[in-house]
Amino acid sequence: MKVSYFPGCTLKNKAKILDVYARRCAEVLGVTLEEIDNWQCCGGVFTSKDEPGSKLSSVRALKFAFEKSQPLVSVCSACHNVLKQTNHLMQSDEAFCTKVNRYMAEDSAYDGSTQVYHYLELLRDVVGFDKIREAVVNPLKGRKIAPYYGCLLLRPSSVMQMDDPENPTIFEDLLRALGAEVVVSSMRNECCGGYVTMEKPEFAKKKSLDITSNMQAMGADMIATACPLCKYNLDKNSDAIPTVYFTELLAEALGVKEECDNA
Amino acid sequence: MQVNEYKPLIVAFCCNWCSYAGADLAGNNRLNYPADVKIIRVPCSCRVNPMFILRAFQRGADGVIICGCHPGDCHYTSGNYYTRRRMALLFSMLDFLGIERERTRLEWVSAAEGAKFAATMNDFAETVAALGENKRLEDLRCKK
Amino acid sequence: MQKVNRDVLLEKAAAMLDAGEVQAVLGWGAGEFAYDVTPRVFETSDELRADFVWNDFCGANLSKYLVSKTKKLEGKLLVFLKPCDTYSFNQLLTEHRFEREKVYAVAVPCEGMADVQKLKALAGDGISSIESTDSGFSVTTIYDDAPVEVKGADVLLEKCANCKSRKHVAYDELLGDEGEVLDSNRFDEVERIEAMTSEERFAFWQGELSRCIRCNACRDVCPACTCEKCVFDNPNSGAENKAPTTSFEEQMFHVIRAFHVAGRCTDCGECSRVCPQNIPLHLLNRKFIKDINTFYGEYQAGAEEGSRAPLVDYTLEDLEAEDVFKKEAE
Amino acid sequence: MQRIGVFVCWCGSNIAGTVDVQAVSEALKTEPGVVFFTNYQYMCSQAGQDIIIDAVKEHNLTGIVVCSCSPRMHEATFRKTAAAAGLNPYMVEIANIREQCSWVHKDMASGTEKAIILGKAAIAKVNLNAPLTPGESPVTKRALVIGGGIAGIQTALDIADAGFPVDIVETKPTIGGKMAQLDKTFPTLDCAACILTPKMVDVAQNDKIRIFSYSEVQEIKGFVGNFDVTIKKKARFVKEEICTGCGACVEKCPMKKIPNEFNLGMDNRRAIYIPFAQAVPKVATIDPSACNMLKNGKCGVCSKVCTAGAIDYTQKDEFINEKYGAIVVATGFNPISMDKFDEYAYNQSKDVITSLEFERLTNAAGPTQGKLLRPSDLEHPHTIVFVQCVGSRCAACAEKGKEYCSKICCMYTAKHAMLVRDKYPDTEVYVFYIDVRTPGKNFDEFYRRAVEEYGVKYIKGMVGKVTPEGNKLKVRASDLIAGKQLNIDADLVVLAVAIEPDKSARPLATMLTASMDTNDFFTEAHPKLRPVESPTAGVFLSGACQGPKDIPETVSQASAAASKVIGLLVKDKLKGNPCIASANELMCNGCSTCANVCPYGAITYIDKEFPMFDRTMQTRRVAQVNPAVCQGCGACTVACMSGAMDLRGFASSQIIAEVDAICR
Amino acid sequence: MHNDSRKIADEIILRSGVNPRRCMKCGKCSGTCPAYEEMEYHPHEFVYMVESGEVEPLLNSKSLYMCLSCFACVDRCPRGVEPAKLVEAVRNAYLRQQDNKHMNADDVPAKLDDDLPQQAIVSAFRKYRK
Repeated sequence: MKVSYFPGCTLKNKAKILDVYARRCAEVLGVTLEEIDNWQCCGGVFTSKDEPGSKLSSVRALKFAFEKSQPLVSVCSACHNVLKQTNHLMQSDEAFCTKVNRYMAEDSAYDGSTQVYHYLELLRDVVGFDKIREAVVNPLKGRKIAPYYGCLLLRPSSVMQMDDPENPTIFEDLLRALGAEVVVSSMRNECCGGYVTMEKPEFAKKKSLDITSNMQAMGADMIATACPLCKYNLDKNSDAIPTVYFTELLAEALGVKEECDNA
Repeated sequence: MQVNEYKPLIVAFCCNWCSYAGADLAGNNRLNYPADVKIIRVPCSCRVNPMFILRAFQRGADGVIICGCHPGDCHYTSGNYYTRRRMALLFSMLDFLGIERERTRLEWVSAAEGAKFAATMNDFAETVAALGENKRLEDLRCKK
Repeated sequence: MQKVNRDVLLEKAAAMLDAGEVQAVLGWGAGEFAYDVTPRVFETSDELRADFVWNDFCGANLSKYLVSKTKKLEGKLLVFLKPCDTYSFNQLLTEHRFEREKVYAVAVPCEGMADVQKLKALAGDGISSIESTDSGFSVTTIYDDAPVEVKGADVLLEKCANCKSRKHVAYDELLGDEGEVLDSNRFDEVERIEAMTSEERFAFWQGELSRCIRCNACRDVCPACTCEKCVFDNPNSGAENKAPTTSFEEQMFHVIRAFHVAGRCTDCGECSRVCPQNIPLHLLNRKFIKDINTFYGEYQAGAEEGSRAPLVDYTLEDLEAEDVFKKEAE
Repeated sequence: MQRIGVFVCWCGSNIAGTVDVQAVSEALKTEPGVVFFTNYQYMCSQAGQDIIIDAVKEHNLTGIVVCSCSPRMHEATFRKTAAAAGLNPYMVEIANIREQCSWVHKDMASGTEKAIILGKAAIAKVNLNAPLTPGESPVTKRALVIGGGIAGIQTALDIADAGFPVDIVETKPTIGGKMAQLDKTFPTLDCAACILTPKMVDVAQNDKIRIFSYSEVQEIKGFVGNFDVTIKKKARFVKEEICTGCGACVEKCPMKKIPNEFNLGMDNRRAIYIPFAQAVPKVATIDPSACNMLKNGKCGVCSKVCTAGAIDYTQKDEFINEKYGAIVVATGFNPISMDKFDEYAYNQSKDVITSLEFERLTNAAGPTQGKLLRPSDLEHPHTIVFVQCVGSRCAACAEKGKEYCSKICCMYTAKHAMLVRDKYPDTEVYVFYIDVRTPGKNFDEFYRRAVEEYGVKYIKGMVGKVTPEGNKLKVRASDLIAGKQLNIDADLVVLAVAIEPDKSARPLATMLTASMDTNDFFTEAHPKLRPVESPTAGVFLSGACQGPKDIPETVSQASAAASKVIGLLVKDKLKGNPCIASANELMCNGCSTCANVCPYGAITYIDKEFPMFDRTMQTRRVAQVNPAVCQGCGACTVACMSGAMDLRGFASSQIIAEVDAICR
Repeated sequence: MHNDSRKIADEIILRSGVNPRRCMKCGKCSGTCPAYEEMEYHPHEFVYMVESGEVEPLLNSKSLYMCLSCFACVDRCPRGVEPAKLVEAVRNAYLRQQDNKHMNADDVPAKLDDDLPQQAIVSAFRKYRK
């Protein structure tokens, strides 16, 4: 199966490894991530709907996938949030949709019918965790991992619709399929303070510490996340336990980590 | 000789439980409204068939008003909700045919609203009087 | 020109008749002229082969006849239904007007039916023959040997020119391909009248309704008018009158009739098709349909069997009668 | 042709002051049918009534028109007068020339003119009147109460007390309902079991009451006075009449790990069980999903230890048919699911509990024998946070919470907080509230006592998030009055969960043709004046099935419902209002339109044969109005296209005659 | 001045699509807000002040830049009020006025470290200037 893939700016720079693992693992699981031509940065944050200009890069990516009749997949939580929210507006807000299509002035209009998946949803809904469980060659036995969702994957829940926003299980289910022991912390959907990391680093640090110390107290020896900004914050602000990308754990379990690291 | 002042003829259908009692209350409180208004008692506003309204117009009524319990207060729980739909559609149709829309009205008057009943009737009688005689319904079929 | 031709319908009906699967067939029969095709019940395949018609003049909606015809039969009745007819079919079922088990419904796709009045207006009176061509009709009259070529699109029945749906909503068997619900402009004319002043509307309707001769054709053909006894025939109803002895019913006949079918009318357009005075009666029905859609949400009578008609339903938040005109102004 | 007498009342000067009564009676004498006319000072007086009676006899009157005050005032009086004169009471029509004429118009000329017109309309109508006799239907003198909680218990006891047999249908193995699970009751703090269990025993011992426990209502047919009900008695695999409730079977049952629903899963029961010590009926029930014998035939211990021989593994569901005159719905409530509110970590920590679970934790018969211990480690909690309005007043999204106020939470939370402080003064107790709602006798005093005497910390604000960490629950909340965000390390968090109607209510409402609101609470016949009756005749509402209620309110409504039922059952026959709808079968299309608008479910359809012109018979579906159920609103008469449906006493022809008379 | 303030408030309500009248003042938003301590005006106060037209203090408050846009208040509000969207609309109302910006490009290099992901810079620009 082939899907359209929106890597996003961070995955091309500071989080290259997140991208490499994601592509390789998808290959192993029978999915090809086809990078969108000439994609542009999503903007990093979804701002109010009266700014259609800031949503155009997302709409272009969505339309690209639509024309190839493929779902649009991203790994970065921020990209996924912006794409999904933009797509939702295109579906539900006629005035916004019209305005955006006029801006774009392309031959055909886009109406929000692309299916937008986060990589986790791709694994759950398209590949299936059972299939992943079978594909695991290197189970993460004895590893106590706390999944960390952050805000962007789950909220606003009425739009994101990934999972129950207060008690999600998608991440846990994946880690269990990889053979890990999952540590569930109710801080898994608390904000790490990501967006103020430049504005007020000491505040971001406090927020991150709240999370890492809770996860440590709950018995975790590692945190898994999908978001580069979350990883940056949690890693920078806590020496106690490391934070890793979930794709790294996936690559390890599927036995392709080393080849990725050496690539 | 006295000039005959034009007096409109107004038929008011009132539901027994709210509006008819409201009309009684207007009487108890001696609140005046024109004698042009003649009330017909029905158990519920939903008993008013559009045919009754058309019949009144045909027989020379200049205005027809239907009064019932406020939505949510119907003695029969739901009768006035049906009335609301029926009359909304009927009034819209009469307007579509070019009949003055001010000649028909639907009002919710509770048993406690004697004052509202009188005020409504005064206002309606005035409105209809200003329109003058009801000619159009009579003339609808006869092109002169 | 219809996509499925007569033979397909004929063979289907004849085979079922011969096999005894149905007892009779309700279809269209030939009349005196090429264009006066009328509803007819066929009891043998020979009758069918002789007189069964399926062409561009089969505008008649056969659903209504099921009410009386099924009662007369022990066995099943095969009926041919165009897309718009199936809406009436469902509506009648919703109202328990006939038994579904006694009917074998054969759905026929329809490309639109021709209006004889329009044809005559273009080709002249005294039509002696009509040939279907690719683009329409070749019409010969008794006054002229040279046929007149008429474009099919120019002579569509009003109801077909503004067809709301080519999708059948009920049937046992479909001949040919299924169509789709269309996005028609059927409310344009209603809107045009709404935009007039009250005086203009009055003048318009006075002009139209004053032509009415009270022949009752509109009522008699209407698939929503299947009452055991019509109020207009009932001396106790307060609305009875055949000949206009009082002016009441004369003035009110059309309003009452439209109100009686409000929320039940599927907009099959039969009333206007049969009116000998060419009164656009469908506009009254469409006004109700349009109002219902704007006031209470989209509703298509007959789209679904068993749906609750808007006039026997309500919500606590329905708009008030006085707000009707505000809503329309929007 | 009617022979009509017209009687114009002066009402002293009330009418005669503005209306020339002489002129009115003179003007009306030439109306069709009028054979007698007179006027009198007070028609409603005995002398006035005698005039009417004499006139009826003397002139063989068949109809009476009284031009007087409002029919709402004296219609009943004049109907009795007509009956006394030997006339059908429904041959009387009133022209309202006082409230709607003389009192609202000033000058004599227009008042008189209008009075004449109103008189003419009444005459025109009475010309078309027909004698009406109220329909009668027999009343089965037995009541059914659906639900065996405190509402159902109280209703049943009150009905039985009046001498009528009552059946209670309860889905659980015992009656008692939610109240049986409670510890203390507000605002008096008496123990729930102490006041409820004697009532349960009363029910069991009352020979007028039958209890169908572990049973469900399967089907309801019929109408007021004549309901026909099928009750499914689920197999409990124990012969109820033999079981002594000794509990030997329970003790020996090897299946020990079945979550105990009576203690909300906080401890375990056996596969054969008696829900609690004071259960009524006190008989064992086998849970078929847990019993090894029933699942695979391997066990049979209970049968061996039962000396009475009450165990019957072959028992089947049993169906009972019974007739009832009245049905009382008392299906009660349940707390809503907390699945969508996991910001409070209910699914993540055992120490986040609902208030009902808290009741069990403080109840002497509960899983901790009444000691307040944390479920996770059975330690004594030192800091307890109560959160109010969890899922109540929640309008954000329908599948999450309920838009209404659950009404009981403020008071039971105050009770819980107070009891904790009373028993364990070393405990810090916080209550987070949006508003404290305490309308009720001694309610606010009770809440203030919790604050002032017991030192419960009431904080205006909501808890936003609960985070389990180690053996603590980190509670983050706002204190709106201090303008602070609070972070409290709590040991126990108690959620005042919204309540909703029991899930069985909706299918039951369908069976009863009783109406419900969007929240699945039963609606009343009138929200103010008929609060314990359903709009469906013969169906009554008791307790929280109609809306959130506390115990005092539930009990008073239960007794009110019982009194309504008794009022119905004492009648041998039900006399209906004769002004009801009826269908002319010859004209009826059988289209169901009328049944769709009928708020009472009074219209049904039958297939009936009719002779045709050609002497054949034709079967048609036609409407039948049940005279015992129809209330006479007339909605059906307008919905009916063919005019087959008409309303007696307000027939179309009568109303049209009035219109004509007024417009002439 | 008062009128101006009301006008700005109405504009904020319109652009955010938030109806502050739905608020029942329960404080759950502020009870849930991870940035509460850093804020001078808290989520429920934003809602209340916009509703009452008192937006001037909000426009000039540092609280606008402390909101983490984590949407916890939006998800947990029992009335569906969406305070975070309101905070954003107030921020936009300020930033869209001429010359108003909260971040200068010149200040950015000093804030960077080797690991800072690009998205932090991009989103800061999007949030803090127009």
